[in-house]
Amino acid sequence: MFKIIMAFYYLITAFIAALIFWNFWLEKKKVDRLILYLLVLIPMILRLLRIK
Amino acid sequence: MIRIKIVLLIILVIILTISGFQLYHHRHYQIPIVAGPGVTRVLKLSHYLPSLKGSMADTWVFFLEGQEPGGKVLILGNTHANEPEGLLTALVIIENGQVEKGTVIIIPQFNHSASRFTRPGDGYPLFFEIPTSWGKKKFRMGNREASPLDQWPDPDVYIHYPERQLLSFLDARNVNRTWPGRPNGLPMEQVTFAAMELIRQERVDLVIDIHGAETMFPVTNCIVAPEKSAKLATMVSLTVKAMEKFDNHVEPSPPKFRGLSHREIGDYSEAMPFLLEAPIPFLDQPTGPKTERLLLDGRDPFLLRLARKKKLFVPYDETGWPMDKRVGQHLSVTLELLKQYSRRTPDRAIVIHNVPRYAEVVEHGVGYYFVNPSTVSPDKIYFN
Amino acid sequence: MISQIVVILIVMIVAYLIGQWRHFSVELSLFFAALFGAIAGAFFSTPHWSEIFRHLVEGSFTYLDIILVFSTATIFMTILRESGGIDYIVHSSMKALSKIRPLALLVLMIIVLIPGALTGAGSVSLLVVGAPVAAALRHLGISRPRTAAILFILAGLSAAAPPVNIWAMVLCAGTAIPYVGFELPLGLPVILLGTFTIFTLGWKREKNGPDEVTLAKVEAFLGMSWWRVVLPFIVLFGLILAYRLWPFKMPVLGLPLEFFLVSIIAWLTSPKKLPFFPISRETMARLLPLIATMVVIGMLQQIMTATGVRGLLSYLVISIPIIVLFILLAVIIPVSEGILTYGAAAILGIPLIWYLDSLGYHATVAISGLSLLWPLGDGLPPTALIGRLSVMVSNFEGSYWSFLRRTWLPWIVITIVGVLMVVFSHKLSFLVRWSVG
Amino acid sequence: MKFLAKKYWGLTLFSIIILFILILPLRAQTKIPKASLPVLTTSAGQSNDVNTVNIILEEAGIKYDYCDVPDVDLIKSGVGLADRESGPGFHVEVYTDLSKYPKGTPYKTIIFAIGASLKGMGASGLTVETEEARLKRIVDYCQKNNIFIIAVHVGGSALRGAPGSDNERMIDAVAPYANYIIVTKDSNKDGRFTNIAKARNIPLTEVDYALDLVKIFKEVFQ
Repeated sequence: MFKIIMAFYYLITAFIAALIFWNFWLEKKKVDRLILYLLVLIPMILRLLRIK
Repeated sequence: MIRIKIVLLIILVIILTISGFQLYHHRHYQIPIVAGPGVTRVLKLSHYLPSLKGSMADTWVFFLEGQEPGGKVLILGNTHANEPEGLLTALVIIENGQVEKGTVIIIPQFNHSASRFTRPGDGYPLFFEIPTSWGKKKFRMGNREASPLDQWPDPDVYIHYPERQLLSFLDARNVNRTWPGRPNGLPMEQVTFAAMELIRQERVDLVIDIHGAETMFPVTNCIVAPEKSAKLATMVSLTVKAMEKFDNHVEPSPPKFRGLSHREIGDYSEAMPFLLEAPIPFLDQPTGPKTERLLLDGRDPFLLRLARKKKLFVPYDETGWPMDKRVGQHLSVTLELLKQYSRRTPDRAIVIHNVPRYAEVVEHGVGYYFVNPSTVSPDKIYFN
Repeated sequence: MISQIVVILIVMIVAYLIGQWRHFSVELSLFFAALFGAIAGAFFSTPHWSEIFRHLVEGSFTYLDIILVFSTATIFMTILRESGGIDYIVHSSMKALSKIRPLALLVLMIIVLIPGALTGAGSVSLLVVGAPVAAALRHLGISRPRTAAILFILAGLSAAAPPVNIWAMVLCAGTAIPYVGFELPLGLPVILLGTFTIFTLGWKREKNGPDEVTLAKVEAFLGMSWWRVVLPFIVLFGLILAYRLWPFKMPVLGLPLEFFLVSIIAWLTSPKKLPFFPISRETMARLLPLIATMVVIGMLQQIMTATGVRGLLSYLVISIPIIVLFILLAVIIPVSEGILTYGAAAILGIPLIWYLDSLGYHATVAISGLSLLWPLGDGLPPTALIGRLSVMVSNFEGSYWSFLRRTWLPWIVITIVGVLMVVFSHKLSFLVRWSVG
Repeated sequence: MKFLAKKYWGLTLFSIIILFILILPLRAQTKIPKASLPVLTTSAGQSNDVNTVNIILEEAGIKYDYCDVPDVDLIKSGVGLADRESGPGFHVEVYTDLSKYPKGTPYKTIIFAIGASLKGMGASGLTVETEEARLKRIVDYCQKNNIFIIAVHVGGSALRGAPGSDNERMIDAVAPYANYIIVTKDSNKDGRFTNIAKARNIPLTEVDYALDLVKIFKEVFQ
């Protein structure tokens, strides 16, 4: 049970990370926001890769 | 715009690669532990709870058994993996100790997952090195809580089993709050449950849980003991003060604070628990940069000023609180606990030799007692 | 060593100010402060050059779980709003209650307090019930800036309210005391101060409410019904309560998963077909400043510790003479929260509580008193987490200060109560005894 | 003459040293008085130090009764402490040899471990004031009934404080009325106990470490 819940958390993280990346790709004007999107992606990517 | 995005993505990849490699290296770095001449058996903790097998929460258990039967002691290091004096104390005993009577059981990295997790937001170094006669021995600097890679998510509040006391959500990953644990609970509850099983099945008499505590924390430089262990702890405290000239007062274990080793082990088994605290200035909030040096020598200008204003709970001067002193205190107190217990209960005596005491460790440094892994046969080396 | 830390601190402040001067966002300016602080530190090898990226990345993890809560909770609320559920709630409850104004205000206050009390995050209160309550307050004739002010204070109080108070939990975990006996020392002031706030800010009817507009909107979604709106909430609170009631039978789901589950339920029960992914994407775009703040603050906190800046600040606070400290608490605590959010509880709170404890102050009551002060800081820049959310959910478009200014009266009263609770913590310790029962 | 002078000089120095060796301990140490069994141990201020005293007695092989918060009535009930049982904030232990001193035998000696702990007093529902009053009642009773009072302070500077502080109030409540005072050097750094002892003509023993109390108690209860 515990492992299944943990797997869900990776799915949720992947989902949110995908949304953020989608936004990053759609952003047309502000470089400011581009950088922030990438900063937010940092912990999510490393968590998904099971590095930290 | 596309060009900017690609440049930014490349920068991201570079940052992730560099830091990711460093963090991956930390999580997967192996510390060699040499099973010394006294080690007779080595098990994994999952021996006592098979569901732990193969997980990062599983950890080595070293047995040092004497020729003569006697009592049994369990020594826990790195319950909090950011208080490395526990690990070092355990390793000195594993690599040097020789047991004549009774059994010494040692779990050097009790929260194994936490030892492979760096603390976010607190700027710790990834590793620290102890100088030895044959070079430097490198250790991972861990965290107080287990890694979310091994236990995720946290509850919104941690409800202690079985007393239902509410504890911080962080404490669900803190193995000094999850005692006595349960077999089908969260991984850290399983770790403490496995240890309880060990204590009950092996009929352990004494459990010594080795920690470090901030100099601004009132419960530091002391032995925490519940009522059933208080007399032994007090005798030890008096003895080390008179014989070895260092302070280590006794703090009663609060009866209403659940989940701690010094409370639950005593309540849920026959064993007498003791929790040893030595001051670790590195963990204090008001310190300079969190460097490896501060971790090892415990010298800090802010703490020195606070000491002059009488805001610390331990004596503190320019010499700081070096690691050698902390490990030395822990070794002396541990040996003295065994000695006093053996004197009172001769049929359950535990006699161990070749483990240095306070003055020796302060004189030679703790690194002096670590064996060069390249000089022993590979089957004596356990990677943790 | 101390002068080197001061130099690093100055570099961080200058980097932040330059960022603001060049009109970068608050989050990016804070990131510059962290980055240049780390670079300045590297000159003294605190941290080493090779470790700069690692520290920034490690710091970004500090509030990852809270980011997931924010994200999933906001997605849930957005779906509920898009489905017409929120309008429906406001319309029906106001139809029943708006005749008896005090009762309506009290009910709205309780509605705001509950989600934050259960999760420990005022942001969850705002994200879950902020929009409907804001609409209801406007319906009662309260202006947008006042609505935002009420939401901000109540959301802050909800975070402080028992049973889950993250500041108190961080402090309890850090100072090694059980998280026990907080029910009355936290609950009583929260209820009293909440009532005070909603009555002082919400008593006056400033203009006529847009009844017809709300009504018309609701009628547009004829398919909406009570069970469709209530079902996701029943599941959500049911899951949260189930863990409280049967902690050893329920698996630990965690808030993000719970919110994710109920957003799917809300999506399924919506009377009209909603595009799940585009809605979620837009939500994340709207949330960006908030979650970027959490990431950047984590980085900043890590760099401040690695360079010794955090130690310097902590040292300065602890060195203040006790009487002066009590007076300054009113400023120090909120400002530290404004800069570091939850990090402040650990940095200043832990040594402060040990120090007070050693002087005979009652730790549990003192922590409760401090917990009333911390949420005020969530309205202060640079982070202003809850403040910005309040403005967001109440659709207030004026300047940030014109909203914050309106909170002055409850702000002062809460400050006084919080500080007095710390000062007289020993006399108030009966609250803890009564809580434990 | 010169030779003699030199010899005398040496002799004088020698005798001064000898005198110092003899006098130094005497300055603080007096002859250890004798006390009789049965003995009751208790706390003055509810710090943990009463446990220290109990353990030292055990180590010295002296059987004792212990109650952390006894009042006059309980002391009157003598050995066995009226079979009262421990509970929250109230602890009783009876180790006295009942074959020699049957239940109800009046105590001949009471040992007070001095040291204030707000936590300890709080746990027993006491305040500094009520603890002070309790101690006064017991001390009065002991003086009236010729019960030998031993005041022990082994907590060092941690259990000392500014004049009028909790710890000093506990000292004032017991030490001046004791028949014998035992302190560690750390506890008596400012000479406060020496002064009390001199003023009231109470024998006082100063030891380096609390563990040294083992042999002192052996001698006291010989």
